[in-house]
Amino acid sequence: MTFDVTILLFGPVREIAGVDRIRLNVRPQMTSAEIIQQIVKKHPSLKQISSNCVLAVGQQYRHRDENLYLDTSTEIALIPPISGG
Amino acid sequence: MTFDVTILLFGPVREIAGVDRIRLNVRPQMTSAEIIQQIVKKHPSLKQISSNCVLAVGQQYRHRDENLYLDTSTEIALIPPISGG
Amino acid sequence: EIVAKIFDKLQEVFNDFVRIQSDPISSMSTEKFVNLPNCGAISTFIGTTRDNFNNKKVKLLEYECYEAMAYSEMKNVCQKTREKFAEIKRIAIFHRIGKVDIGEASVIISSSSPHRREAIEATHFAIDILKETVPIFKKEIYEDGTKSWKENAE
Amino acid sequence: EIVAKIFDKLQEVFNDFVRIQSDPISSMSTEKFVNLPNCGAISTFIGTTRDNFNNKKVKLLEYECYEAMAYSEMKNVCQKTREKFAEIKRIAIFHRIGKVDIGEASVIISSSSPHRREAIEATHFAIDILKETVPIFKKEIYEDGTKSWKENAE
Repeated sequence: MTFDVTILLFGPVREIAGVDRIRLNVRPQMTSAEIIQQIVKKHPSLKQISSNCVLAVGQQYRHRDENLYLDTSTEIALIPPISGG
Repeated sequence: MTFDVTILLFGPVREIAGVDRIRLNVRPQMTSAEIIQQIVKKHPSLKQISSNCVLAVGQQYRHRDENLYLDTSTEIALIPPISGG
Repeated sequence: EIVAKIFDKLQEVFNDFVRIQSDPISSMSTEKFVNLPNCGAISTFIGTTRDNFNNKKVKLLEYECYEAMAYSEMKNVCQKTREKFAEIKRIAIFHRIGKVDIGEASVIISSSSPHRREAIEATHFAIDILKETVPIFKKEIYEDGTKSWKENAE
Repeated sequence: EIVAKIFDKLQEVFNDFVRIQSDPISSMSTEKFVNLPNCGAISTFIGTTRDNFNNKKVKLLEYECYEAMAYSEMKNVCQKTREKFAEIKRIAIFHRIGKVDIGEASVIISSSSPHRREAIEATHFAIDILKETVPIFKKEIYEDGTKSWKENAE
């Protein structure tokens, strides 16, 4: 079973992709690393920056090897290096 | 040879003495400790607080055993514990 | 246990003030919020836009953020600061987004405590944690027309 | 040698701002003075009047000072701070004298530098040195009518 989720993009990731959100087909259980891989597959321009990015799911940072339990309403964001302050 | 100088008093020292300056007869060369002793002799009410005081001569803090060279215009102050900030 | 949790929640609700806005931010607001009669010390940090980076002239900065998560991470900054500095009474964190001109404030943090050491160290700690955790993204726009997304040093 | 001395003097004249006044003091003034285009960080410390001391209710504070020497020692605070934190661009130290009500500021110090650590540590250092060296005297007046001259802890 697969379904679509929305991935939010910010800062340089948004600029490189040229959009501020993308739709991605996912399985209900995936690791953070797998999702980032899927994103890069769909948007190859994000390949280089993706190694410096981290995934936020439900507005929480997730480790690369963390198992994520997703549904269609899960809020996911690809977070580039932060530079607030 | 002796002459009179003015000693400025502040805070609790001023309150205890009841005046904000006193005149003191001094020699041209004295230590800081000797001057404090003279002040206490003239104003015995300052005896207790004087051990927590320090002398400023020419607007500079002076060690108790420092030799001071005075003239009639030398600015001297008996400084109680400070509490700025 | 439950009472402690309720207390922590109230603490957050009433004593932490976090804000993200595109209008200018001012330390008057953060300091007014943290100032309490039982506090003797307020420490404020202001991050301002510098006119240079590696000898390049900076014209202006542009900030964007993942707003919902940035708010939640700013609240986490307050909570972590309280955990480390128990004496802290109030914390205010304001971050500006959008265009920020040279010399203008992009972030302001104020904290208050009965004594000075805690307030100073807490504000220092809070700005360090904010720079490590809050999803805000800064682009420097240089006089020569080039641009660069920044990355906070570890 | 002479050039260095002249430079130090100019530094003092233009980049250190010390002030003692009986009117209220505000961080707007200190921060406006220290804010420079080549600085990315401003750190401010505000000492305010607390409403209690050892469980006694404080009604107000009264400050007096040895004004000429207090000015000279406040300038020394700036100089010592610069010696320890070479990155610091500007320092402002305002101290209020006379009656200061609960919650009002008695002292405000701001410093600025290109990066945050130096500004924060310099302001911390400056308030510590001020409390050790500047001849200012504080009397706490309690709700019960008693009074007490204070002494800064070592």
